[in-house]
Amino acid sequence: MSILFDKNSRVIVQGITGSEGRYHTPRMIDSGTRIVGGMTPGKGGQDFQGLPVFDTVTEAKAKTGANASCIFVPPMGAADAIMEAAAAGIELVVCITEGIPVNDMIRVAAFLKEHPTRLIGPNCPGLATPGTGKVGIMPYQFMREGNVGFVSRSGTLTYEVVALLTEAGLGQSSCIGIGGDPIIGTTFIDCLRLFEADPQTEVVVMCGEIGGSDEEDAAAYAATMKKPVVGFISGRTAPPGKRMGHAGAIISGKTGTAQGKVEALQAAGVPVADTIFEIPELTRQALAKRG
Amino acid sequence: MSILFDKNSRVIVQGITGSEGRYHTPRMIDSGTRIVGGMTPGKGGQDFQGLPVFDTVTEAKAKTGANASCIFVPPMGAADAIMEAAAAGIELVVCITEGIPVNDMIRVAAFLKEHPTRLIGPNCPGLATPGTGKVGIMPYQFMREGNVGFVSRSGTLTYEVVALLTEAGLGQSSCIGIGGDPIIGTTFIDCLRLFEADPQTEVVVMCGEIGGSDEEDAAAYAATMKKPVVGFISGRTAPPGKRMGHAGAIISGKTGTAQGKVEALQAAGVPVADTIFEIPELTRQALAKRG
Amino acid sequence: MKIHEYQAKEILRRYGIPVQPGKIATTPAEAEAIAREFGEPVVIKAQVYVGGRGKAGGIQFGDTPEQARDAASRVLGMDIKGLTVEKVLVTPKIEIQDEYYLGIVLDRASQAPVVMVSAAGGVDIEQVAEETPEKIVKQPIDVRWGLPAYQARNLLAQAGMPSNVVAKGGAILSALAQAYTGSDATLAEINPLALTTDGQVMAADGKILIDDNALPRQKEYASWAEPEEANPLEFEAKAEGLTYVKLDGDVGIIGNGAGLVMTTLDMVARAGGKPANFLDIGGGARAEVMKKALLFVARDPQVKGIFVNIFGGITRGEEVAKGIIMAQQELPAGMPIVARLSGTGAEEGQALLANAGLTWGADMRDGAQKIVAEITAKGQ
Amino acid sequence: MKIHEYQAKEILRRYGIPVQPGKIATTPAEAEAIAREFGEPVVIKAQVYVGGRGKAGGIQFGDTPEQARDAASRVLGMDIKGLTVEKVLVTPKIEIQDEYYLGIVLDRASQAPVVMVSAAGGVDIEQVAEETPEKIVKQPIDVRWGLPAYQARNLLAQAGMPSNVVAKGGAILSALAQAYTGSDATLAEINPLALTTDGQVMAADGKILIDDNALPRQKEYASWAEPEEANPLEFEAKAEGLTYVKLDGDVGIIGNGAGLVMTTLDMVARAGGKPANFLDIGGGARAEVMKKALLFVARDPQVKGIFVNIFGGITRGEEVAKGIIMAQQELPAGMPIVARLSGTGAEEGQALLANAGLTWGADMRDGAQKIVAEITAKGQ
Repeated sequence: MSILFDKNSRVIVQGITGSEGRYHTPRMIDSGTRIVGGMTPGKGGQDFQGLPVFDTVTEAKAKTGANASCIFVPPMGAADAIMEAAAAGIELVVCITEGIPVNDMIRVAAFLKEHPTRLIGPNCPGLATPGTGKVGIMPYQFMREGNVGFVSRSGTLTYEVVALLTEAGLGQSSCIGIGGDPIIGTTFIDCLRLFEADPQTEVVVMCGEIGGSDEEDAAAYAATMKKPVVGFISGRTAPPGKRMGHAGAIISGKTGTAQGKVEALQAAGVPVADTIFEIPELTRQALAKRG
Repeated sequence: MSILFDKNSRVIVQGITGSEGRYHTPRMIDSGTRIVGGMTPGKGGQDFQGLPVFDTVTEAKAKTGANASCIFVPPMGAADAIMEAAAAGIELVVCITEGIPVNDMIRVAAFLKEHPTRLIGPNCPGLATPGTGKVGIMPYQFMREGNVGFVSRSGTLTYEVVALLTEAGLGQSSCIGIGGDPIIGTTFIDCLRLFEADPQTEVVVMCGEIGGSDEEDAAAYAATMKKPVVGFISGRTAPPGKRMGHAGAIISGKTGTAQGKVEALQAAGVPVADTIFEIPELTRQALAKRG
Repeated sequence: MKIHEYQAKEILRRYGIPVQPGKIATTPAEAEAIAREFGEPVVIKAQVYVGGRGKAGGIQFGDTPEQARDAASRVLGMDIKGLTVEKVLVTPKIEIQDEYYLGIVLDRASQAPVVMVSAAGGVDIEQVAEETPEKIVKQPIDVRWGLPAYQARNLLAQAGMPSNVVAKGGAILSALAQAYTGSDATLAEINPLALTTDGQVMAADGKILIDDNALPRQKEYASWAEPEEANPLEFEAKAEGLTYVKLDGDVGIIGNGAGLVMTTLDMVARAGGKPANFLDIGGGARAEVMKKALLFVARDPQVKGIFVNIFGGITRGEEVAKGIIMAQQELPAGMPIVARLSGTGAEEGQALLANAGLTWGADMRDGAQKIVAEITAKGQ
Repeated sequence: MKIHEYQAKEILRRYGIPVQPGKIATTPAEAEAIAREFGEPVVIKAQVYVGGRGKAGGIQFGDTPEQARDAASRVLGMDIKGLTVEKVLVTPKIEIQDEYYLGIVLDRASQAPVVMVSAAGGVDIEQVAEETPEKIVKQPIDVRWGLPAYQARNLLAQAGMPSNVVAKGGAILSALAQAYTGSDATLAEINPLALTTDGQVMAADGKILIDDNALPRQKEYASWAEPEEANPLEFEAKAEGLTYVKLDGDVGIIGNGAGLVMTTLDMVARAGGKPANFLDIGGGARAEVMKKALLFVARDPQVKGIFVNIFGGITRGEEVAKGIIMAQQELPAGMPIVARLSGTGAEEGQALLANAGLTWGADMRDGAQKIVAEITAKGQ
């Protein structure tokens, strides 16, 4: 088992004919992912390396039975692409695109309240289920199948930590990069809930960073979980983020610091690694304690 | 009994300090309506003829227990006023204002799908329940309490027909002017449903006019009603409405003519008066048949 | 409110929709100069508030500036369905490979603007709608979301448009929906949406109607209003706050409330008369307004008598009567007037009319019969 | 993207929000001329990208044109939190009776813009938020509906503003929400919203931040971008597509991905070093970009050595190595560079570096320790 993505996933690539789509689609296929087609408006009827290309997601879904989508559409069209997938009834949408205007994502967030689609990202590396495949751009070669659920806000840091886990013999059930934008579809707490329910996962590693309050919210949930969670927070030496006027100060108050997040996790009984190098050991200890 | 408005209705007037509000509020009070306050932004804390005036409907509702509102706000602010009343949880909103931009009303219609408020109008004379009072601008003196439910799209035509009914000894349970705008809150079919469920009403008189397809829809429902309906359609000699381009022709097809509406009503077993002067006699016959 | 093609295209342009450049000419010489400026073959298009101008010869081509002048001289001054062409749009000619239809119109039933698209665009779109309605794809716009580009593309794809048109036309249709809302339109049409031989997709013609109720907040577009040559009285009436529609008969009709006026028309027709107009003075009208309305109706030379039918609610009978008496001094001598007053102030009004020797009807039917009889008597 | 008060007010004005007229002066003589043109007492307001200018003396009054000149000469050239005042806004003085706060800011938690209003406006609003948070009314905007005027009025009424301010301020707040969305802001603030002694309600100051991601479609506002005097490198970096933040230390840091760069900072700090900057080259960077990044970081005179930490996913190790080798020719002689490459192309990259005699780290910790050691050794 795994979360979000498994052997039944049939994936289309939105923006398959763009440079990112062209580069990453073969790599997803190599990882084992079942890519069933692509979509680029204006390129319907063409094919990309033997895959059919459609003008609309609706048509792509009807013709291929797709239930997941990976989006490489450029920033100004990406929000529209997410809504298109959701309106077409795609269950899982992974949006890799970086640089989407935040007001577009606010619209998307409201739109998704009226649609059952799960969005990962945007501005994220996507997700992978070692042994099954990946949706997105994670370097799959560093992953091994196992029982560690992994979730992180960042991209390259994810690869670092996953590589450390793999080196230490700790395989992963699923690896999720939730993305670093202010508005994202799936948060830490969502992933913790999914891992808690996943039979394959026995421990969760969660890599947060400064800003926002997702880590604090997740900590509160972690305290109630049956499975252990190991935490890491990056940005301890980063300068305090630039404040957004009075309003920014008022809305965020004192949340979002590395210190606050570490304390919230520790208070929830989550061991927090000082550097990423301690993560494998803490994970092993958590697994050992569990039984 | 009656529909929409009864002894428990507590009405506020939105736009009470404007010229229309000032003119009609005392007349509503004279009719017996329990006006509990008024609302005009910027005039909160003042009073109008002993009634408290508030800045917001929310405050007016909290302080007066209002459950109905009558709107005399000028056209450019009227849609906002309707949404304000709906958001504040007012159950019945009667909007008299004429000249609201249609795109504003489209927004209101969508907004009301998310709120349980019933809207009458806009661009309507409102409603009256003889013996209880009126909400709006109908000349109340021509009405008598009785068992005829009356519903019409137009204003002055309503007064004419109600006066004819009253003269003929046919009192009314409730009289509703639903308004002549393209987008209205309550349609003929809604009123027929309410009259069908109202114990006091024994027959319904429905005065339609050319344009739209509300009368046709209502006819289909009338065919299923237990209570008899008497119809009238004005505009038989009116020129065909100015078409709104190709799109107008495509969307409306052949609906909306007086002839089509008369035929739809007759097909549903609804007798249709040739002129308004036959309405009392047809009503009497319908009542007689009924028992 | 109607606007011309060139104005509709200006709105489309503001919303980023590809439209050929174009300029207005009111003389053949101007048309020639514009064609010279463009330096390529042009189309000369009559700007009149009426459809069917193509079939009437109101669209002509000019491959050279001289030909453009000749074409303009043929179109300018032309009569199209009773309207004289006073200005033409001069715009570079495009080579059209295929024509599509995009339209958005207010739909009462769905309480929303409805998008309609068809791959079978062009002048015969109404025939398509009638004979092969399945070729027209319709969908209401959810105003909370507008018409996102993906939804626009879905509609074009559903209508069977080719891939290139789905992509470019989707952006155009989404922008058209923004133009519709932003300009407070009740209709916005691109017909044809042209696919050119070099693969461009553009609005070759545009039609927009603007909601009269929204003109107070659409000040720029409101300033584009022009009298319609065929209906100068309607244009003037609107400016005066009256709703006036010219009809074919000889009985002038004035009432308060659209439903009542329509019923009055029906009643006059039933009494054997032919209504000359529809005039609604609205609610709460004062004597001055009534006077103005009477003088207005009398300006139609066909009018042989006037029936005033008022049910007093907010409008007061004595005000109406005063207005009639004031107007009488200025109306053509011997013009029959029958007034019927009911409701608020009816008795006072009737007394005033009786004093002034004016006819009044007991009810709407009686009034209608009286005015028809008076006109008939006068005609004999 | 930051913009100045006068630019924010220009945006507010476009959305119909009452704002005093104002003009920009860069010399005292210009300020005098503008004051003379207004013909009334004026305020001279420093235009700098930083808060707290009032307390720093950056706001001065001039009752006469001469006094305006004097005030401008005091403010122009003034240093406010490290920024030199280069231009001032000259605007007619208003008599303020009371000050309120209106703000809209992106809120991650509610995934929406949140409106905040308070009757206790003015410079001490943050103190109000801290000490008496109940005086600040907050509400997320439902983007499907925007912020209708009624809802804006409700918030102002809830915040206890007087009736006049509820009515006029409600329209202003609703317009502010439109300005927020229309300009792709992440923050839009009016503080204070001023009630003048003659009963007007207007924006006496305005602050807007524009979403960098939206600049491609906000072309006019994008053209308003100015280098921030305090951070010229950050401004330049943005133009080059790099994310650069200046810090206080001496170890230059370059990495790919914000999370990795932040972790690298942490690691350098843990190894006893002080990071000089944050620089994220993003994903898939080529040799040229890496070279540019290195030269960029080296322009900071505080930098004594540079740590490049790359985990290859889309970014390829050999490209990174090539970029470092290219840069080396142009970097100050003897500037220590430690590179750590992992993932895609790491081995090829390490080979290239070894050939060029460059130091490389086994992992992030090793690399961090090496750069700190090299800098320390060099300093001794």
